[in-house]
Order: sequence, then structure tokens, then C-alpha cells
Amino acid sequence: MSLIEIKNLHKEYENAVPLKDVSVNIEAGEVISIIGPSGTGKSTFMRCINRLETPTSGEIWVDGVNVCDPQTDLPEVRKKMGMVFQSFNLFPHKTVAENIMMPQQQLLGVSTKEAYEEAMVQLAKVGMEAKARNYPKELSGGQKQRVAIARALAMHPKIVLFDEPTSALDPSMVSEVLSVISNLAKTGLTMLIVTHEMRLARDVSSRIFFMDEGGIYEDGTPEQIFEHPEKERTKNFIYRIRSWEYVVTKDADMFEMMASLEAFCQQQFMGRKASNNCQLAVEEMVTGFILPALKKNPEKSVELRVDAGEEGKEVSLVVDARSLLGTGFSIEEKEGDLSTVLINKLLKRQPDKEPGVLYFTYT
Amino acid sequence: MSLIEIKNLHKEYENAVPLKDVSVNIEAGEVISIIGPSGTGKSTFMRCINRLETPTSGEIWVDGVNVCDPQTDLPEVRKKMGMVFQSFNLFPHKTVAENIMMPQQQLLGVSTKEAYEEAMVQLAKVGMEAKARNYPKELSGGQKQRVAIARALAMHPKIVLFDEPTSALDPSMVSEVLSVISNLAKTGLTMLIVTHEMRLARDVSSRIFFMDEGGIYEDGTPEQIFEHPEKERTKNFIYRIRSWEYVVTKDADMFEMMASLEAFCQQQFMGRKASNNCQLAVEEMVTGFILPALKKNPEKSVELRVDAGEEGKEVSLVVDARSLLGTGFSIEEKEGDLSTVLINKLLKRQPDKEPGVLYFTYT
Amino acid sequence: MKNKRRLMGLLMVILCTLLFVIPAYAKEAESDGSGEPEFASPDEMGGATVGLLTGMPFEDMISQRIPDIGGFAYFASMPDEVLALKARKIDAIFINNALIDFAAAHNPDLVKMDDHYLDSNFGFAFPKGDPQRDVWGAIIDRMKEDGTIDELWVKWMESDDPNKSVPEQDWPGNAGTVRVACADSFEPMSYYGENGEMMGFDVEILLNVAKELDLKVEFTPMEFGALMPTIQSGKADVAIGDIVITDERAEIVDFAPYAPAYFTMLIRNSGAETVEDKSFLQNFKDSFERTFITEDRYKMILQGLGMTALVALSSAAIGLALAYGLIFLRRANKPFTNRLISGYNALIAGIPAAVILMLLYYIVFASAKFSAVVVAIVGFALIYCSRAYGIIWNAVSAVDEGQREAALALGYTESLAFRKVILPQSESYYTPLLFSQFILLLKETSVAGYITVLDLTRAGDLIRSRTMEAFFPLISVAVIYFFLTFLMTRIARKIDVSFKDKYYNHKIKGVDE
Amino acid sequence: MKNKRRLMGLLMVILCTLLFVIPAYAKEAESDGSGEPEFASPDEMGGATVGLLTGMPFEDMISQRIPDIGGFAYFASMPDEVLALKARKIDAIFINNALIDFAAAHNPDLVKMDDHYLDSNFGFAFPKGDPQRDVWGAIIDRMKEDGTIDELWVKWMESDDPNKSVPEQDWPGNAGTVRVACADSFEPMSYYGENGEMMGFDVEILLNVAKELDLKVEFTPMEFGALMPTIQSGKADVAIGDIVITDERAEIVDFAPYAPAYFTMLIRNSGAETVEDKSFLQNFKDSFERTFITEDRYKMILQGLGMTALVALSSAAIGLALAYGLIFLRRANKPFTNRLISGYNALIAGIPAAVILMLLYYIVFASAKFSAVVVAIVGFALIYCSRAYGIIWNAVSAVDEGQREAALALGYTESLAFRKVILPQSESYYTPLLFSQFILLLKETSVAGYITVLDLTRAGDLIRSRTMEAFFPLISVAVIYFFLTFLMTRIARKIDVSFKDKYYNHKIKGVDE
Ligand SMILES: Nc1ncnc2c1ncn2[C@@H]1O[C@H](COP(=O)(O)OP(=O)(O)OP(=O)(O)O)[C@@H](O)[C@H]1O
Ligand SMILES: Nc1ncnc2c1ncn2[C@@H]1O[C@H](COP(=O)(O)OP(=O)(O)OP(=O)(O)O)[C@@H](O)[C@H]1O
Ligand SMILES: [Mg+2]
Ligand SMILES: [Mg+2]
Repeated sequence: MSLIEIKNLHKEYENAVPLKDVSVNIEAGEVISIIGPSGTGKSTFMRCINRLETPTSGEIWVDGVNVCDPQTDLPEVRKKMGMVFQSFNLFPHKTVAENIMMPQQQLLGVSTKEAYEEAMVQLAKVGMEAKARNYPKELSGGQKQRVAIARALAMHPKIVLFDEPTSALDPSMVSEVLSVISNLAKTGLTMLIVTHEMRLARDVSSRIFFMDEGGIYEDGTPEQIFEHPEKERTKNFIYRIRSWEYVVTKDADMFEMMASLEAFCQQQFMGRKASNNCQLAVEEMVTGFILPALKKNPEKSVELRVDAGEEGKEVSLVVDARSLLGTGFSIEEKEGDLSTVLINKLLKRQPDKEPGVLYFTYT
Repeated sequence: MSLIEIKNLHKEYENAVPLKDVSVNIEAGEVISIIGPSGTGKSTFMRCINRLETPTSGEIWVDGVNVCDPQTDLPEVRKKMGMVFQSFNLFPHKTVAENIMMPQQQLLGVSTKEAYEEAMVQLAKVGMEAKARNYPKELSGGQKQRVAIARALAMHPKIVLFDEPTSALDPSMVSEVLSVISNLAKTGLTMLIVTHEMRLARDVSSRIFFMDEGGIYEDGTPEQIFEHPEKERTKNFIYRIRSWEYVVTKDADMFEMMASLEAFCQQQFMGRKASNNCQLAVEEMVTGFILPALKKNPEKSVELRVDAGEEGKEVSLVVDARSLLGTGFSIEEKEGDLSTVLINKLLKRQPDKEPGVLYFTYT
Repeated sequence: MKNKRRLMGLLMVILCTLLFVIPAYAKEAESDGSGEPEFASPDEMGGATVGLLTGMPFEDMISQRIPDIGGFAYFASMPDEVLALKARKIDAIFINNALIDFAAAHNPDLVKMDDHYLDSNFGFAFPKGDPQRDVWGAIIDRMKEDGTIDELWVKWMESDDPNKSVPEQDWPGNAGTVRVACADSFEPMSYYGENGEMMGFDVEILLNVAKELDLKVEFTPMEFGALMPTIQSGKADVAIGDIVITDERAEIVDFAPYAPAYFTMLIRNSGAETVEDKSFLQNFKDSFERTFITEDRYKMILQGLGMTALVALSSAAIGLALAYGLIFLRRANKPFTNRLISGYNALIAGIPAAVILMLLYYIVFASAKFSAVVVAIVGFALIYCSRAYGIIWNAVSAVDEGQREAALALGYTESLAFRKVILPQSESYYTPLLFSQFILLLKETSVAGYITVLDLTRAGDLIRSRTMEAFFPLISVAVIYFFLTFLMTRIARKIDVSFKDKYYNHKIKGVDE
Repeated sequence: MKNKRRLMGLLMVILCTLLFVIPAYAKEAESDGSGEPEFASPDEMGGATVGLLTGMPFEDMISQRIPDIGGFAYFASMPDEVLALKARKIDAIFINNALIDFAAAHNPDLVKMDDHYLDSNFGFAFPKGDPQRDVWGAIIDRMKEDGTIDELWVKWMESDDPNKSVPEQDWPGNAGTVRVACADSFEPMSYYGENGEMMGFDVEILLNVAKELDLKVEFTPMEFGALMPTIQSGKADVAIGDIVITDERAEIVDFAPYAPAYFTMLIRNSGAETVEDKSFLQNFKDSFERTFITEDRYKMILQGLGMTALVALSSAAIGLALAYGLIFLRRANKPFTNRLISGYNALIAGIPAAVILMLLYYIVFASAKFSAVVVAIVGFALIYCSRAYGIIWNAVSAVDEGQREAALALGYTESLAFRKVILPQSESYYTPLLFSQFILLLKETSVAGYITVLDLTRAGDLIRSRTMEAFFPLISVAVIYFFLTFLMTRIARKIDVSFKDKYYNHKIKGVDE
């Protein structure tokens, strides 16, 4: 029997049905990342497993016990399942060590001394021994999350559930928590991780659930999901992660657009040159050609997309100006035009993908 | 006569003397960046100029008026000096347009219609016309700052003062504000900008004040300050901007250290490979050699430094283990050791700079 | 959904109120059944407390009859005594049979004890040796015989007719005028009626006699204690009003007896047979009538309500104006005025409202000829001012210092920045707080009675002492306060919403409107 | 620095207080100078309001003398009248010279008018035709001649000796016993002293006479109105107590006159010569003594303070316990109990404390024989409970829902999570609020007087009516309240700090300690 068996799990809210008939088995030792667009029931799925949400119907067997049965001793089952929340939820009135000792003492009946020793062991695992006597409010976000992980581990759970453990963190603190989780993955613990961090999904997990349409839409190894996604929706989702898209209208906020492109380039490790060229080309394109054309055709819009390949190589820019087809829009208009020259210097023009869709690359 | 003339400006607080005898002239049209370590009086200097702080002694002549004279009509002088604050300070109970119209109407006696037109002109300059009817709380940080700039400009000031205009912003919003400021710099407006954004200082300003030791420690063009700083303190300050430093003690928080190194690499556009190699090498070095050595010598510490050259090239790692000299610390200990092999594969070992200071590079 | 919840909330409040009402009436209702007088005879009254009217020298006599008596309590009037008896503060009232019959008839849970003391008669008092005594006595005897007096006794003692009245003096009065001294507060024997005319059993008998004699009657109401001296000094021809004939009194005046009198105890009873036919609803209706309809008492309640509203509204308005003044003083930030303001606030915060009112009434404005209402308004204005100041100042201080700096940097002067930038921002925070503080003030005005202001609470008090029944006046007052605050809370919510609408309407003033 | 600011704050409060004090005494101080009686003669009294004791029939006479009189006001006792006069609620008191002299002697700002009305004598009353009258009259005449009576007049009217006393009955009393009816509340003529013995001018004269006659005296104190009837009925041999001999009275009893009597007006004066030598400090000292020392009145204040503390503390303790109960009920989250709780809270919030107390006293606990104190404690407990519940519930609700989920996910049960995780977190928020709510409660108990609880405010009231002076009792009460709340606020701050120390001490419980 698998460690977790989910049969026909169904969950309805008043005006949403995030889970429609989900069935899946999870084996001991698996590290599962759950990814998918927002609002597709990832958190709901996770919270059903330890019964923080009550499923509408279906069965969830955890370590041989059906948690959906009203007779089940829920606290007992929950002790086998650690949970790490997006917002840490440390107990603010207790020191770090007490946060970890308290549940052991009150729920497992462990003595103060043993609880303390266990706490220090777990704190060492996440590199937080030095902060044992601090209060949560004295810690950075990353440190808080690491303590939360230690607290869950101190109960010696068979399974640990993570619900977006890094999304409440400052960008500069994400890495330290990811390191802790990936270290943990190597210890053979069963883990379910809801995340938007593709680094985590790809590098740490042994299996990925892509959730959409009220269930587990695609289920496979990281390689399968990231390199060869089978279904269209999965492709779109994975693809967008490495793309920057922007719809330019006549009122477009240039400053914000350029800033978001810059942030994308930086995040994709594109290298300064590729990134600079790309940004300048887009700016030139928009101010030199697209906005003037849109001023004349105020109800139209143009879609821009920048795709970044692995390691910041294979950068490409796609300008989807199909809606301007027939308005005389063209970037070749005046051959000697400074803008055109500049763009062609920055990026390499490729044959149009289809009429009205321009295509550039940087190598 | 210069637009701003500062003579023997002196400012004391109860337990700090941020400004000791500062004298400097600023000509119309100059764009001045004020940089320097924290707490060296940059904000104080700026705030003295428009008399939000009262100088202890000295004279400040702005456009021919001494603002330190108690007789001076301060509101009149301040109308000539726009100020943009770190925390925007928009009026939250008014729409964006009203924020810009209100001072015009109440202070310049402009009619509602004219004020509105002026507001829309200024909003267009910062790309915010579309948000004229929104309230500040409905805007992102970057957008708020752009509105604050528009509000200052609508008073047609001769000088605009910026006090760290981007440091309260999310990293992803810094760029849009920097773009606005650099566009503004091209219009010939006199600007003083206190900033920690070296991009801004280097690319936008015509002159840089480096403040330290209670005054303007070094004053020159961006090229002089960034490429050929004359004084030792300036060098240290500029230099550190492109370095990552960490002092490893026996209780070092590995996770946090690695996360901060990762953030540094990302910020310096180092490219994924350089960044990965560098991080792995540091991790290997610390866990494989430094921490074991420090465990034996608990009161010692080792300093790490990573320097990044232009464009992410010329990355070098310096390990200052002089304090461990004589303890038998060496990374060559066992020749066949996996760690040593790994490190040497990731980075290229260079001759030691001095005994105990190891030196690596990546190309 | 939301409306349903509100409805449920209101129902709940009503239910809570019924929790008070039901026991109060259930008690009376259950009394119709099997109850018995609390004491069957004086022998059982060991430890009981007996109520007496102040000055009645019966302690010795009662103590002799009931040696282990618990004690005596003294009251200024019969209604007070009855309230105390019903509230179990005392266990019996010792007084004459007329007052007892009246009280027992109107309070089903009170009963007269069988023992008689000091058997005698009620009588009209005439100057010693006055031949008129015999003339009157003859007529009274005839009225006794033909049952007129018994009829009148029932009318005045037991009837519940709220419009009881005495005959008009419509006879010519050719025989002259008789000057009658009468006690002014002995319902049902002789008392002031609603319109200031004399009423009561004694009065009606006297008028009947006067009619037969064709005498006009001129009443001089006075305290009971003044009756005998008035007769003796010849200032009046007859004295009436609950006068029991005693040997001592008979020595100084002559009496024409008209009804049997004796003293006895009025005690509690859980089952007075006389009210067996009165249903819960009837009881309720009677109480309602007594409290609101009789003597137009609802007018008193309305006046009290008006007074409460007047005091609360005026003091809030004045207090608010003062508070703004203080805010501007405080902005000036002079050490001296700052300390003065905080001293003022500490004082107001440290002293109960009732004490503040008395301080103002008896000391500060002792020599100014202000009415109590004015003093109450001033007092509550001071209180409201202090609290409003605190609220506004907090809201103003909560506005980010950056707002002030931004305004100054734009070229605003300090005061312009405060008026145009800071105050308007804090408005939406402090206005709802000021309003809920006003609701508190409204409730607090209930202590204005301490300085004799006739507010809502005090109006209820007065009606209570008139009807000898606490339930209705108190509940009405409580209900009115409750609905007042309920209403105010609603209005406060509306104001809150309208503030948001006003401020966040996405319009540019002067451009879009 | 901080201490200095605190000191300054306290000084400011004292200064504010002096703003009240100085005018009150400055008025008396300045009166030593040039002031004059407000009315030189009755002719100037047009529009003036005259105070009378209830039942005194002088209206006609006064109206004849002063046709444009403003009106009359009636009072139950002389002290009330004097307070009203000083507070300018009335303009004159019409009463006999003994009471006037006494009041004028003890109130430098009041003065007797020169006009005399109804010139007569004070007299001891004897039964008509009693030969003793002449025996006593002779002795009294002798005392008049040898100045004893004048001496005594000064002693009782004007002396400020707080230990005034009458002689002991140390003579053998071989001639028997004389039964004396005496008025019980006519200071300085005949009144109850501190220890229940009879005191006063009349009493001392009577004792002197009795000593000469070697008679033991047996006093029967009573209301003034009962004096004549008692003599007439032979229940007493002599009646004394501020009896002015009038024709009417002389008709029914015989008098032995002992001092001249007349009626006149007591009016305000801004410059009574008699106090020219009294300094500000002396005035202050006298008031202080009258308020605190005389009759050990400070004990009353202390008792009132104890009562206030008892009511506030007990009701806070009971209320808090109830509030925790409600919190646990509310956690169960049953629709019915939820609505019940919010109904209860709405009721308490909507009705003033005074009205709640009366509802409880006169209705809910009408039939339970609880003392007013118990009812007050119950009432304030209900009030405090409702507020404490609101505060705790708010604090508990403010604890992030995530805390509960985290505890559940660790394996806590709902109730354990609440007790171990949620409640302890909110504790540090709600405890200071509960404390400041307690301070409000402390002040609010000042309305307990409405249901006859003798708390601090009421104690001040009583002393005020005894000393005929509002200033000192009121100020003392105010000052005590102020320092109580001041002290409590200090303690609250300490608690706040100690909470922080307790919670954020960087120690691991059980490991570092
Ligand atoms: N308590 C609730 N009541 C009603 N609807 C809910 C509730 N919780 C979640 N939902 C709805 O259920 C759907 C799934 O929500 P869920 O939080 O599981 O999504 P998610 O995949 O975790 O999204 P995200 O990535 O944004 O966290 C959403 O449409 C949401 O609006
Ligand atoms: N209002 C004040 N009262 C007392 N000391 C002050 C005050 N404002 C600033 N200082 C002190 O003056 C010094 C200079 O402060 P200032 O804010 O000008 O530094 P800064 O260069 O702007 O630093 P940062 O880069 O952190 O903004 C600091 O030591 C600071 O502590
Ligand atoms: Mg989620
Ligand atoms: Mg600064």
C-alpha cells in the first residue's frame, strides 16, 4: 500500500470547484512538486491531505488511515504530517527553541531536556542553532521559514507538506530556504511541495504534478514535464516561465514596460550585453514604430514576447503586429532610418514567422 | 553667481555632527549625484538646502537668497526647489491629478483648468496620464514615485532635490524610476540626487559628490570618481560596490551566506555559469576546509571576497585566511582530495597574493 | 443574507429583554394561585423590619407587641415605603387602614394583616367647642347610614378609574365660605390632583357636606403636621386629611368622625385573591397606563428625552469646537500650553463625570446664576472636549511626518500645510471615533440627575416614585436609551461609508464635476 | 530628563487644580474688604427668590412686604437652604434669628438683614396651666440677668469650638425626672450630637435649670412638628428646640421665654466684617477641619473609598471570570449562543450604567434580599464582563488564523490550540486594555449612589450636606479619584512593561532557568 492514497477526491466551494475527482498514489520517499497556474486548487489539494480543509467527497488514506472518516483521530494523523506554510506561522510569543520544543512537550509528552536537545538538532540542520534564543520577530523571513521547517521536522513526521514556502520571502532570501529544502530532499523524507519556483521543481523533486482543470493535469518526472511536456496547457505554463510578454496599447506605460523587461533579463541570467541589446531594441521598436502606428489606430494593440533559452543564450524577440496588418505598418519603411539601423545592429532579423509577426534573435 | 552657493555650512545634532564646514558651488544645469556611506550626512546636506533642517551655522545662497537668514520667506524659496522623497509622500486623500493640482492652486493661485492641464503635461512626462484619476494607494511604488516627480515638476522649480528616490522601492520597480530621472537629466534641469544606485550616479550625473568625514570628501565627474578615485575612502566605497564580502566564523549561517552570494552574482549580471562555479567553489571551500579549521580554532575567522569585473567578466575569489596561518590550514593538504579537485576545476588558482591569502579567478 | 442576520440580531435583543420582563410579570401572575401572607400574625414577625413614616412614634408599641422585632426604617412618604416593601428592603409597613387599603388594592402582592391597633375613627377636626362640629356630624351620620360613605370609600380606595374626581362646587354658597385646612399628600384621602385641585375621600365627603349646608369651600393645602395648629389658631374652620382621632388630638380639637380607623401592618403576599381575575396582559396594560397615560406622564419621558438630547448635542458641539481650538494651540507647540493641555486632560480623565458636574455646579459656577442644565452642558462639553481632543490629536499625529515635509517642500506654510494636507487626511479616521465617543456621552448624561437636571433617567425616577412601581418606567428609559444608541451606531456606520464615498470616488474636483 | 518632565506634568496638574481653588477662596478673601450686603432693605429685593423651610406659612406675609418678590423655594433643612443661597440658587432665606445667627457666624459671606418680623421670644413649652412653667421661668430669668444665657448664646451661635458639649448630668436627681421632648435637627438650638446625645443652646439651658431643681432629664428627640402634640398629650413635661413663641402656639401651651426671637432674612454679603481677621489660610484650615476632622468625617471618606474599591474590584474580578466563560462559549461558535452573547453586549452597550443598576435593583433583584452593594457589584460585573469580553475577543480574533492552522497541523486539538497558542499570544495585547477598562469602571462606580450605595462620591455628598460647604468635600473626592486613576495608570504601565519582560527575555523556559 502506498504511503498516501487519494481516491476520487472532490472539493467544492460555494462558487468554485477546485478539485474534481482526483485519484493518485504517493509512495514513501517521493519528493513531489506541485505546480500550475494560480487558483487551480494546489493549496486546496495540499490542505485536504492533512484535513485543514474537509473534502466534499472521496477518500484520502494516509499511512493506512482514512483522514476523511469523521471517526479518525485527526491530531494523531497530523502528527505524522509536518506542514510548512507560506507565512511561516511561528508562535511569536516563544523563542525559536521554544517554538520547536512546545509541540513536542505538549503533544508527544517529551521532557523539557529531550525536547531541547531535539530542537537543537533540528536547528542545526537548518543552520539556525545560533538563533535558538531569539524571538521570531528578530529573524529575517528566510530564517523564520527555516525555523518553521525545523519545527515540523522535530515531530519526526513521515511526510512534510510545503505550501509555497518561498513566496512570502524577499527575493534575496529565497535561496537559503530553497537550499534547506533541497538538502532535506536528499534525506529520503516524503515531501509534497506546492511552488512557483521552477528551480525547486526542476532540481529537487523526483516527480511533478502539474495541476489544472480541477485535477492533476499532467504527472511525471521533472524531465518529462520541463523538457517534453505532453499536453498543451502544460507547455503553455512551462513556456511562459521563460518568456516575457507585453501587450502594447496606445496608452502603454513605457517606463514600467522597460522596467519589467529589465527585471526579466536579470532573472534569466541573460548577461549584460544580451540584456542591454534586447532592451534597447524593444525600446526603439516601441517608440519608433509601434506607438506611432497605434496613435493612428488607437483601438489596435501589438504583442511583444522575449524568450530566453538556457543559460541566457538563444534570446529571441517576437513582435506580433498582426492587428496592424494592412495599416501600412512596417519597420522597413525608410531604409536609411536610424531606428531600423539600430535595431538591426542590436538583434538579428529572422524571416517572419507569419505575415505581421516579426522575429529577431540575439546570439 | 552660481545657482547654489554653500559657505561654511555646519550642522550639529545632540550626538552627531554630520556636516563640518562644507563649502561648494553648484551651477545651473548640473546634475549632481551624492554618494557615500550611510550616516555621513547626505540627507542632512540635502535637507539643509531647502531648510527642512536648520543649519547650525553657515550660509546657503539659493538663486541669490540666503535661506539661512531668519528673515527669508522660506515658502517662496522652496517653490523654486522641488523635492522628491524616498517615501514619495503623496497626499493619500487626493487623486493623482489632484495631488499635482493642489499645490498649484493653493500656492501659485493657478485656476483649476490650468492646474489640470499642467498636471496632465507633467503626468505625460512620467508616463502616468492614464492614472490621473487613481488614488495613490492604487499605484505601485514606482508609479507613486513617478507621480511625486511630476508633482515637483508642476511647480516649475529651478532645482529638483532627490533623496534616495529608489531605495523604498521593490527591486522590480527601481528601473522605471531611474529611467524617468535620467530622461529628466537630459532636459537641463539642475538636480541633486542622493542615491545608493551606482547605475544612476555613473550614467546620469554630470558631477558626483562623495560624502564622508563630515563633508564633501571627493568631488568630480563620474569618470574621475568611478574609474580613478583619488582618495583611499572613495576607493574603498566604490570598490565594495562590486565586491561581495563575508566573514566566516565557526557559527556562520551557511544558508544565508550562500543566498547572499547568489543574490550578488545575479545583481552583477555574472551569467549563470560564472555564478554557479563561483558559488560551488565557495561552498566547497567553506564546508571542506574553512569550517573544519575554524572548529579547531574557534576564536579565529576567515574573510571571503568575490570581485566582479565589468560585464560579469574577470570574476575573482580571494580567501583571506591569514588568521589561520600557523595552524596547519591548507587546501592542498591531501592532493587527491575530492574537494580540492572540484575547486580547482571550478576556478583557476592563482599565485597567493601574500602568505595565507588564496587567490582564484574565473574567465 | 445580511438583512436576515440583522433581523435575527434584533430578535435576540428582544428575547434578552423578555428575559427581564417575564420574571417580573410571571411573579405577579403566579401570585394569583396559592400564595399566603408572609406572616400570619405578629408573633411570626421576629427579625422583620418595619417601615414607619418619619416622626410617627409607634416604635415602643410595636416593640412591645413584637419583642424580637428586627428594626425600623423611616420613610418620607407612603409610596417610598411601598416600593421598599415590594423590593423586600423592609418586611412590613405600619400605618393606618386607609393608606393600607389603598396600597393593598393597587398592589395585588401586598396584603393587610388582620391585627388591629389603636382602633379609632378618621375625623374632621374643628376648633374646640365649635358648634359646627355637631351640624357636620349629623350630616355625616346620615351619609354613613345611606351608604354614601361606604360607596365613596370603595371609590377612592379600590377603584382603578384614573379619572376619579370630586364634585364641582356648583351650588350658590349662600351660607358663606368654610376655610378648610387639608393635608396635601395623603392619597387617597386628601391630595393634590393632576391640575392642582384637591382630591380624595375626605375631600369628597367634605364637599358633600358643604353642598348640603350651601357653603363654598376654600381649601388650604399644607403639611399634615400643620393641620392642628391651623385649627387651633383659628386660621381654618375645619381640618381634614387622613386624621386619625386619638386622645391627644381630641384634647386640643373636636372631631366629627366619618370612617373607622385603626393602625395595622401592610405585608407581602404571594396570593392576593382580589387580583385572581387579572391576567398577565391586564397587569401589563395597567402598568403601562399608570406609567405613560395617567397624568400624561409620557410627556415627562419625552421632556426628559429632550433634555438628554439637548445636553448631549450642545455639549458635543461646544466640546468639539473647544477641541479644535486645543488642537491649534497644541500645534503651536509651546511648552507651557502643552503642559496646560495635558494637565486638563489628566484631570478630566481622572475624575468621574458625576464629580466633575458637582464640582462645576457647587464650586466653579457657584456664584454664577446658571441653571443646572447650563452647568451640565458645560461639564459634558469639557469632558467631550478632552476626549475629542485626544482622538483628533491621535489621528493628526498618525499622519506621516513625511506629509508635512512634502507640503513644506512644495512651499506650503506650516499652518496651510496643517489645514490643507494634515487635517483632511486624519478626518476620515477621527470622525467615526468622535461619533462613537458621542454615543458614550449620550449614555453618560444619565448622571446629570446628580445636579438636578431632569433628564431621561431622572424622568423615569420621578414616574417611578409616582406609580410606586419600578418596572415600567425603568424599562422604558432603558429601551429608549438602547434605541438611541442603536440608531446612533447606525448613523455612525452611514457616516463612515459616506466618508469613503466622498474620498475615494475617482473624480478630480473641479474637473470631473 | 524624563523625570523632570514627569515632575513638570504633576506641577501642571496642581496648577490646574489651583485654578479651581483660588477663585473659591479668593472670593472669600476679597470679601474682607469693601463688600456690602446684597440688599440693604427689603425694598431692594424685587425679583429675589426666598427660601423657606417646607411647611412654614410665611409666603403671604413676605409677599405683602415685598410685592414684587421673585418667588419662593422650599427646602427640607437649613443646611440645604444655606448651600443654595451660597450657590446663588436663591437670594435670601427667611427663618428665625437663632438659625440665621448661626449660619451667618459660620458663613462669613452671609449676612443677616436688619428688618425684624414677628418679634417674639424662644420659649420652653409646658402643658397649659402647668405650675412648673413659673418655677422654670424664675430660674431662667435669673440666668438672663447674670449673663449666663448671653454667654451660652455666644457659645452656641458663634464659637467655632468643634468640641462644644453640654454638661454631664452629675447631680443626684433627688427631685425626680423631667421628660423633655426636643427637636432633633435644629442646630445650634437642639440637635443630635456626634455620639447620639442631645446638644445645643436650648439643651444646655434646660440642663442648667434641671441641675438647680435637682431633676434628672430624659430626652425624647423628635421632629419639630411633634413637639406641641407631645406636650398637649402629656407624654412629655417640657418641649424645647427652636420654638418661637407665637399667639397660636401660646393658645395651646404655656411658654417660659428664654431668648429674644424674630424672623428675618439671611442674605449674601461680599463683606462681612466678622471675618475681617480671618486669613485665607485660616479659612482654608477651618474648612479642612469641618470637612475632615469634625465628627471624624474623614472616616466617612475612607469608608466611601473602601466601598468604591470593593465594588470596583469585586465586579472586575467577577466580570473577568464571566468574560472568559463567554469567550469559551463563543469559541464553540453555536449560532444560538453567539446571538445571545451579542444581544447581551448590545444591551449593556446601549443602556447607561445608572439605568442598568436601577433595573437590577428595582426589577431583577427586587424580590431577592440582596443589599444595594451586592446589586451594584452584580451590575458593574455585567458591565465589565461585556467590555472585557469585547476586548479579549478582539485580541483573540486579531491573532492570525495561521497560528491556529499551524497548531492544528502540528497535531494540536482545537481547544488545546486555543489555550496554548492563541490565548497566550493575545494576552499581552488585552491585559493592558483590561486594565484601562478597569480604571474607567472605577470612575463609573460613582453612579452607584443611584441605588443608595455609600461610595466615595456619595460620602462626599453627605459631608457636603453636613458642612453646608461644597468646596472641600467635593475637591477631596475629586482628588482621591484623580490619584486613584493616576496610580492605576502607573500600575498599568508597569504591567505592560513586565509583560514585555516576561515574554521577551530571550530565555528558554525550563532550560535557561
Ligand atoms: N475558503 C474558500 N472558500 C471559497 N473558495 C475558495 C476557498 N479557498 C479557495 N477557494 C477557491 O478555490 C480555488 C482554488 O484555490 P487554491 O487556493 O487551492 O488555489 P492555488 O492553486 O493554491 O492558487 P495559488 O497558486 O494562487 O495559491 C480558487 O478559485 C479559490 O478562489
Ligand atoms: N534629527 C536628528 N537628530 C539627531 N541626529 C540626527 C538626526 N538626523 C540625522 N542625524 C544623525 O546625523 C547623521 C547623518 O544623518 P543623515 O540622515 O544625513 O545620513 P545619510 O548620509 O543620509 O545616511 P543614509 O544613507 O543612511 O540615509 C547620522 O549620524 C544621524 O544619526
Ligand atoms: Mg495556494
Ligand atoms: Mg539619508
